[in-house]
Amino acid sequence: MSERARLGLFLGAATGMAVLLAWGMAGLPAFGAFHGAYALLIDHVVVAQRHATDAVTAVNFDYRGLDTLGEEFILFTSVVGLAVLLREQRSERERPPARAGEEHRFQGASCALRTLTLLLVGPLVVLALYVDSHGALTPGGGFQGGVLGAAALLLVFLGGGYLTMRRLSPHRLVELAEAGGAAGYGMIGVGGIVFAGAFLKNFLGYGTAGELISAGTIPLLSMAVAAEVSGAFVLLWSEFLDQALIVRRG
Amino acid sequence: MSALAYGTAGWLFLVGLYGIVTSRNLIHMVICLTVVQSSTYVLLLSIGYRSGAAAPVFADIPPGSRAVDPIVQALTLTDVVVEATVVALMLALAVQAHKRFGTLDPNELTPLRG
Amino acid sequence: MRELQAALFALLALGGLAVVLTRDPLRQALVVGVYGLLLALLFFALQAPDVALSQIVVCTVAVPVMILLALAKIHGGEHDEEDRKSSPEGEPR
Amino acid sequence: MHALIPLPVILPLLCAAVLAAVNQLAPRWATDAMGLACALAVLVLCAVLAAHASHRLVYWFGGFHVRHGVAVGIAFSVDRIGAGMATLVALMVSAALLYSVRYFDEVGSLFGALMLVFLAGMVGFCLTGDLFDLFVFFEVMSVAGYALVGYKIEEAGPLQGAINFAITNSVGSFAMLTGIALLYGRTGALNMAQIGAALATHPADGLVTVALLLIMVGLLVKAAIVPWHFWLADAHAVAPVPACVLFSGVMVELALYGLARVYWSVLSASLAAHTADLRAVLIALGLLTALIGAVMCCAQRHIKRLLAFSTISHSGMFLVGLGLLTPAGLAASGEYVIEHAMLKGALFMAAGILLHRFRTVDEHELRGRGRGGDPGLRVAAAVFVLGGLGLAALPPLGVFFGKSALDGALTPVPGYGWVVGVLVVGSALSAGAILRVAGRVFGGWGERVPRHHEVLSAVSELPETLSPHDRTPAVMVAPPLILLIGGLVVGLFSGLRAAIAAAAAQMADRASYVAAVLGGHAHAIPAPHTPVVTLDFLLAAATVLGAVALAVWALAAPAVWWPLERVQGVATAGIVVLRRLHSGCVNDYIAWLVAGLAVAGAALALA
Repeated sequence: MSERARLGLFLGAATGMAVLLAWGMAGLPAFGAFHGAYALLIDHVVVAQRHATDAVTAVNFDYRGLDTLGEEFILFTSVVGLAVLLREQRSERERPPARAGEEHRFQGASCALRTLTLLLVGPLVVLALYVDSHGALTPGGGFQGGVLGAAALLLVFLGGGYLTMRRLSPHRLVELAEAGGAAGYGMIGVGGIVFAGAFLKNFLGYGTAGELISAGTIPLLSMAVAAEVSGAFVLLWSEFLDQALIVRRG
Repeated sequence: MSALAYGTAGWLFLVGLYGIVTSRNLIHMVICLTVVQSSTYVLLLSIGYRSGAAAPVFADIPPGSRAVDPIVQALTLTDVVVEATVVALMLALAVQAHKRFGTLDPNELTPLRG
Repeated sequence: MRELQAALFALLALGGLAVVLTRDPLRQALVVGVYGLLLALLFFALQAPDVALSQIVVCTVAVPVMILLALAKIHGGEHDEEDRKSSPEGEPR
Repeated sequence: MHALIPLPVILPLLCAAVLAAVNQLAPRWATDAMGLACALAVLVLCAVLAAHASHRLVYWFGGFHVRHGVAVGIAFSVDRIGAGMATLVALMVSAALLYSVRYFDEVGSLFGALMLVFLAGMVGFCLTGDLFDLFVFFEVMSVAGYALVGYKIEEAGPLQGAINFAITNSVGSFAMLTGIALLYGRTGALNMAQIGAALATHPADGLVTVALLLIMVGLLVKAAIVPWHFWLADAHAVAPVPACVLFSGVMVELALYGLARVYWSVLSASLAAHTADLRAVLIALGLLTALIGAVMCCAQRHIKRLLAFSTISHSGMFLVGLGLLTPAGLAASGEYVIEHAMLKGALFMAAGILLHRFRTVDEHELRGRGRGGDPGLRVAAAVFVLGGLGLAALPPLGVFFGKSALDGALTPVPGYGWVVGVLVVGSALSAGAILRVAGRVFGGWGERVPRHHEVLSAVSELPETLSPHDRTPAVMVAPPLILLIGGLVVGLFSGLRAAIAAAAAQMADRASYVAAVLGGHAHAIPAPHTPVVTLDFLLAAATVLGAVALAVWALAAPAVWWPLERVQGVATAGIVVLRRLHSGCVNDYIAWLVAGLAVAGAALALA
């Protein structure tokens, strides 16, 4: 199709789709006036039933924990998929690997800036752990904390260079953390079968609402997710980084 | 306000599609796809919003008080993760496509025709 | 609150358009970062702090890093594009 | 029994994580054995579930039961169609894993990990009773699918195929999610039974219609229904053979299963007044797909792409059965899907044997090279000849029983009797193309047309295993043989039709679905009964004769009687236009996606 024909087809169709969407959305409750039975029920029972004060985390890791299992494995699959798609090709194998001895630094950064970057790593790790562990209490949880943890390692790269980052996070170890996190979530679920009779059913004491160790299996699941997510993002980034640093010699 | 909220969601879906249809660069196309996806976040959260209600975090407010819908928020969280993974896979494909074809223009990637 | 939400919805609609119309991927990576922040602000205004946090870490860190690295690879690869083209497809297998 | 329900999803996920963790540590045979054992275990589990699902099995994850009529957690609600589809999925994955033992030396156990995640996603999709969970499993299989298609990164084609697949399917899944959000906004529920119960009290309005449209488009993109089908031919032409076996054999059909699930469990009561309109739209889409797929199938010379278009054509026929919106139609499609999955799987594996031996799957380059020789090639020849005849419904083999059930379901619905004639044409065309390939490759008949012919398309392809081979390993011969025999004779088991009819009646029974999930009581509806009648034999004979005649005509290329020359000229011009529409450019595909959505939506809205 010529670009004109394509655009014409699309614009005509998009007008129709806009009308249809408007027709469908007109049937939604007015903005702000929604009262879904499911949500109201969860809001009422979550603290009493689960001793978790953040209802969103409770839904994610408990009431609808299976969705999150699926979500973790989507992330896991994308990491495996990326490793497959960006693997070393037969035609690339002949050349020296990524200038082994060379340090790739954040170009144009002064020494002071690099030091500053490295100084930020510590607080970021602390923040990541905080967000991970307080998922059941306040906004945040394994996913957000996990990305922050991975970001801390990214700062190491910016400040210290590629090899420092690789030294700090040996590839195998990160891979194990990633796969282990994903499997760990599943295993905690299996623990539910063994100890409580249903997959992902809570089998720990709930503790006191508002305390760090409370809400049953939620903190455990959150930690598994954190391991999986930080591993996954480190692997995703380092795959792209490897690509960017390979100097092609065809 | 309803029209604005839901309309924004519909608008983002269509604008993102427009970007995909007219895109001449795979990376541009992937980013337009995230705009389409962001329309689903906006729609979900707009549906779950309740006027004058607090966030569903009962650390700051007493349990059982009026809060917005936590379910749609959990769904959106899942959706956000899906976005990151889809972007990662498609960028990898784009990188490899550039290696093979020397271009990112989808109009010029042509081994598959007919 | 209503006014803030309305303003954010309107800004977001414009932001989406801006992302789509920015045809240069490098510049688009920056625009989409701003767009992501707008989304996060809207999520805060819609009382969804969990989602807003996720959105911030994904849109300002996770995704832009991947896009920039992919672009770095592609632009870095362009220099040896010529010698790849000059040598015929028969790469050693 | 209940305790088994989550296992077919959990087990492959955990195995996949282990496979990824031990990549390059454990020897290849161990990881292959583990993957295969896991798939077989899932096969057994699903078969056990299917055998015990005559009463719906409901499993609440996290132990959250219904509270005040509201589903608190996520439920798997297993019925016989769902568990039966899951069994078929596990069977095909097992066969594909066995077939791929000699494959993919480069990535160690990662390929197995992707296949197992794909398996888990498909099984979860079959069993879940929650609308958002359906979307999550849909995404799990999509993401695994994108990586599987793009596996052969050395070549240009697979990259383009994977990109087209990923972008088209992502847009479809976002449409689906928008539809789910609309339904949530209306009902405040995600459990399918609960949404269905909430919607049943009112006739469908704009919101329900648009939600149906969006969910339907998301699923039909994956089911490769025209005009959302473009990605499938690209993806199949280039994906590694074991992935093709799964995509064609079960993934496409699963999307149709999803549509049936959403219709029967959620929307059937509220759409009761619009059944006729929806039926007209679905059957029109199905027939268009059956014909366009069949014509495009004849116009291919790349064997995998040819088989992909045959899948598109058959997907249209499944949609015709499903689109009748009767239990009998559902049962017919179910029976047809089982027979087709095994035959199509065997055909792709046979194409893989050719690729492995000759490093090409171009019909004309392979002319006569498949003659004689060793067991591997003989099996491939048998698969192409018998598979082609089986797909043409040679009585009483192959898809004959599914086809006859479809005819039997179509005739009682007023106004749709003529459809059987169109289906004969579609089947004859696509089966004829397969027989043509068999004749040219294994018989050496017909001329050899050079590349860049205006009607026949060519896609270059590299082999999937290193270096050419003059022997076919036994693991590549056994699975297609087993699937071929299975696909040919499975319809002969007299219990199969009755079991599928009962399963379809169970699935179409929304009231008892709601009762099983949310509590309550409902009377089961009776199972449809469609006996094989003489007409079925006549139609099947017409299809087989048509297919054989077409193949002979294509191979012999006789001089055309002059009045037909005009017709032939017009047909060729039509095919050229059709082929030009399959441009390989994803921008076009998205434009078609939106156009199809708008037209289907307009038809539903104005009817």
